[in-house]
Amino acid sequence: KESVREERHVQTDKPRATPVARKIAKENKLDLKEVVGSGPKGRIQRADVEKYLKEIEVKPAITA
Amino acid sequence: MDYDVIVVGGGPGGYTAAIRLAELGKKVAIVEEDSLGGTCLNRGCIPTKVYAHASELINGIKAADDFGIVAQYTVDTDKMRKKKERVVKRLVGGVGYLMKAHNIDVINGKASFIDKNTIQVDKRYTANNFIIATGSKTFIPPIPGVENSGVITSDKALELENVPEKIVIIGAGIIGLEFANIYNALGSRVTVIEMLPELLPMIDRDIVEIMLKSLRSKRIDLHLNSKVERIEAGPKVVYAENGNTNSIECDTVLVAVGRVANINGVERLNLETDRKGIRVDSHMRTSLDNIYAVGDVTGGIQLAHVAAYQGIVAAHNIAGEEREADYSVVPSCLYTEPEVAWVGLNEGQAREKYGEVRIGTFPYSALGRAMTMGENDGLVKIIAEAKYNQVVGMEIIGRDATEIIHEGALAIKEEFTAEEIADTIHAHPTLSEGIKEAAEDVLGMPINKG
Amino acid sequence: MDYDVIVVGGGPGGYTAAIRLAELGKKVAIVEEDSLGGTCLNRGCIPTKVYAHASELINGIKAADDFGIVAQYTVDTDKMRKKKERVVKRLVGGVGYLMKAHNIDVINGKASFIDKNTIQVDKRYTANNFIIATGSKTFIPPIPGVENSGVITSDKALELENVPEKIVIIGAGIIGLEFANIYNALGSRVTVIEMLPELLPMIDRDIVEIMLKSLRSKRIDLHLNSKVERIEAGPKVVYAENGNTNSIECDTVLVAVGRVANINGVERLNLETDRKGIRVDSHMRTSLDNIYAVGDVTGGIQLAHVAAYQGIVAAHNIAGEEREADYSVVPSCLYTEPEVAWVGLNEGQAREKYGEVRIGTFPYSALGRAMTMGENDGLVKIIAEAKYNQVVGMEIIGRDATEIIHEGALAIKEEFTAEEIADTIHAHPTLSEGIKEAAEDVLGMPINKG
Ligand SMILES: Cc1cc2nc3c(=O)[nH]c(=O)nc-3n(C[C@H](O)[C@H](O)[C@H](O)COP(=O)(O)OP(=O)(O)OC[C@H]3O[C@@H](n4cnc5c(N)ncnc54)[C@H](O)[C@@H]3O)c2cc1C
Ligand SMILES: Cc1cc2nc3c(=O)[nH]c(=O)nc-3n(C[C@H](O)[C@H](O)[C@H](O)COP(=O)(O)OP(=O)(O)OC[C@H]3O[C@@H](n4cnc5c(N)ncnc54)[C@H](O)[C@@H]3O)c2cc1C
Repeated sequence: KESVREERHVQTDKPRATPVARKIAKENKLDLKEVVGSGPKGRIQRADVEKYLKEIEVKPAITA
Repeated sequence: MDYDVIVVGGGPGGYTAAIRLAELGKKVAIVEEDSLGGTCLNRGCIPTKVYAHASELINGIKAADDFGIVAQYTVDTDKMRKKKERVVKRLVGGVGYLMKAHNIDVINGKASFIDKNTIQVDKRYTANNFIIATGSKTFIPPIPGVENSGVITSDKALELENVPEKIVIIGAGIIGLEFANIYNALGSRVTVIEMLPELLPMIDRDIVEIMLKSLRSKRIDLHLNSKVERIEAGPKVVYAENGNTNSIECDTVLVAVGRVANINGVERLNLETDRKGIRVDSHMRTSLDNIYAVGDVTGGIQLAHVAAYQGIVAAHNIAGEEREADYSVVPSCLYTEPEVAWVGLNEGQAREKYGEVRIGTFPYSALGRAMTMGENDGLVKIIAEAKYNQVVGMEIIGRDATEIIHEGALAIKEEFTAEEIADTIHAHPTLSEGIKEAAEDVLGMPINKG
Repeated sequence: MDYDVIVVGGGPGGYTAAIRLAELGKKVAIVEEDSLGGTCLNRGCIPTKVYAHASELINGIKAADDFGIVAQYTVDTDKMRKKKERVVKRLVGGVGYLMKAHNIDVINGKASFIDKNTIQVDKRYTANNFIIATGSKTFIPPIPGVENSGVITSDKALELENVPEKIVIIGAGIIGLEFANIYNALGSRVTVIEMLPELLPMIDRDIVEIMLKSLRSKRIDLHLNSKVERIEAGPKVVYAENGNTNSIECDTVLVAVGRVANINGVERLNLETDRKGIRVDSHMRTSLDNIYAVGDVTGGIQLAHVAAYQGIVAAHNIAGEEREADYSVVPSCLYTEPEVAWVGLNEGQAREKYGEVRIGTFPYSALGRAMTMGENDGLVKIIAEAKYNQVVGMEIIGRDATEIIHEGALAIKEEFTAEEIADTIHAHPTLSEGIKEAAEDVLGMPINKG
């Protein structure tokens, strides 16, 4: 049987995120598409969202 | 109005809704004409599982010899029934206690609707909203002779008045098979007659094969594609199998061909119904705005946990939230030996929905924990769609299937790919390792499978 | 070079690594001086679980009376041991078959390293990479008299030559408690002596309380805070409990105070080691670049599934990927009656890491399925951090704890909040419902809890 394991990213139609990551994103009205997932197969973890939130806090969106 | 909400029927659908409504701040009453807990606690899930466990103990004693434990036993059915009664009593008492703890008034008696805000029991009670949770009762098919003595339903069977030497069970659904397992353990010669050409058509054949093998090894006779034509005195069951008429004499005939919605006391409301029961939308709302219905009376999936889930959905909707019932992840269980459990899509349904699928399996016969228990008959099967390896179905036959299936329920609910299961460390030695191995098999990298 | 990789040691760490390496296209050999499967299959996980299941059957027979099943039994320990031998033989044969199926050469004999690319067994073999998976052996503490006759280790206990009338077990760790459970079922009078002031310090006291109650009800004597000073002929165990010296005469003393890394044949490599074993980084790499070590020999968490997991991590790293071992979600199991299982953080650890936490519990005594089995002693406990209700730990004591804990493993691994568990329909009646109820308790909206 041929291996079909995808070691890096599993790209699905919507961002793959853990439930907590989704919850934090929702509370902060954040689009998960902007967040890079560090979890297995690119899954967005809590730490990724928290890191992202800290980053945009540090450098407010002056470009907007 | 006397109450915010009155719930009619104290089974799992009704009592769960009542508790959640109280938790949401509503003033609630529940009407029950018989005993709190409904079919489930009094005549369904719970009593059958007491006997299923007793059967497991008996079969354990029989199998213990292989482990060097030489045992003799006798069965005292009076004592067994009394154990059942104690368990039921305790659980029913527990529901009563929960009602009290949540300040829910329990009204004893049969409710009849007067209008959409009023019911009559001992007297009239009014409420803004109602939840109808009146459940179901055994369907008695129009078979000539079904009223003969010796012909019983599950209600009667649970009284366990005696252990018939020979029993014929009409219907190989979940209830029929569970009783077949119980009577077999108790020593009856069991025959099961089923109209459909296939056993358990909702699950895949590789799982069913193992069930068929188990029935054969227990000498439970199964006649598929067989229609009971009449029941003669004796009783003697006359049935047509693939066109040929046969008959079996026995001591007891158990009719287990299904259950029908219990729409009784609701007539005046003129609610929309269909062939199966009271019609509801995805919010559990009936054709009358302020009236909801949940559980078996809606004729949907007739399981206690579905009734309870619908009760929760209805409660939140009455409290002003918008919740829709979602039946895509409902585990189903068959408490025979081996147990069977399934959730999500079967292989055929998955192919239909996703086109290509990937299947991963792992047999109990290769699981260390199963071997230490002498439980070699079993199989874990994972159905994944092929694009992302997303897990869309799981089927398990074997010891503890009804417990470990919940890993599948979580995985399907949260849209796991097979990788997430495979990458989660599973304790050794456990039966749950079979799920991990099956996930690795989906990915083409099994460890303990040759 | 003769091989891409040679694995030294055929236990779960070694054989799992070998299979995965073969699946990744490597040319692999495995060296085993004794029997494939290592401690786990031959002298550990598997044999203990055969006896644990036999114990469950015996305790089942004792409890069957309550269900109306009146049974007598006798135990034939020869036959019981033979059952164990059959199961072990079949599993060891299975590992041999897997080696063949993956074209892995099995080299019988003791490996000694000559240099970082060469080992000596019957002859010399060379490889680019090595995985050291030589496991562990029983630690014999320097107690005066430990060499006396009648003093045994788990290896000997598994031979089950007789059932001592009185046994003293030194050490109330997992192995000690599992044997206490087994000997108790077989009819021995069991005393357990533990140096630590607390039983099972890695889990929360509410779970341990139930274990303590169960030990008492089985009349297993537990002496905490007790240090064995010497073992006199008899044997007679002399110990100091809270400063007072006591002694117990018995037939057998089982020493179960821990296991030490088996670093043997590796001397010439001069690998960095610490007090516990061979030092490895998160990639499972030793101080020598091409040499990896996995499992008990690294002195980490001494569990078979951790060894296997590390084997997988090492295999992928050797194949050129970058994988780091992550031990945040490792289920631990105790196969006593009731079973105990835990995963993630305990309450104290969670408080330390997250500050505020929310606890949800549900007792088996309120679970329908537990009642139908007469299994009322048990508790499900969920530990969530308070900010998002993220599930960070789960502890279960009670029947099937070792299976249903995997719902916790998945939930913690995939960063579930309590909502995801609560919103997943759980089948009724199951023990897993206790997990759902505990999740609802975290959220402050329990259904079946008063
Ligand atoms: C033998 C058997 C075994 C089963 N095993 C399982 C199992 O293992 N797992 C599982 O999930 N499901 C099982 N089921 C199905 C399960 O029992 C039902 O799905 C469940 O009980 C449905 O719950 P409910 O609340 O809708 O109705 P019920 O449990 O049927 O409760 C309805 C209640 O309403 C009361 N009532 C009706 N009309 C009125 C009225 N007008 N006024 C006042 N009170 C009224 C009735 O007295 C009853 O108490 C089993 C069923 C049977 C028969
Ligand atoms: C009584 C008992 C019960 C246990 N129960 C459980 C349980 O239920 N669950 C659980 O997860 N864990 C359990 N464990 C622990 C588990 O057995 C170990 O964690 C596991 O076996 C470690 O695997 P390993 O591959 O690191 O080493 P091992 O299984 O110890 O295998 C090492 C192998 O290497 C071989 N070897 C050593 N040196 C050499 C050499 N120089 N050349 C060739 N071969 C060599 C040995 O012969 C051995 O076969 C139990 C342990 C014991 C003692």
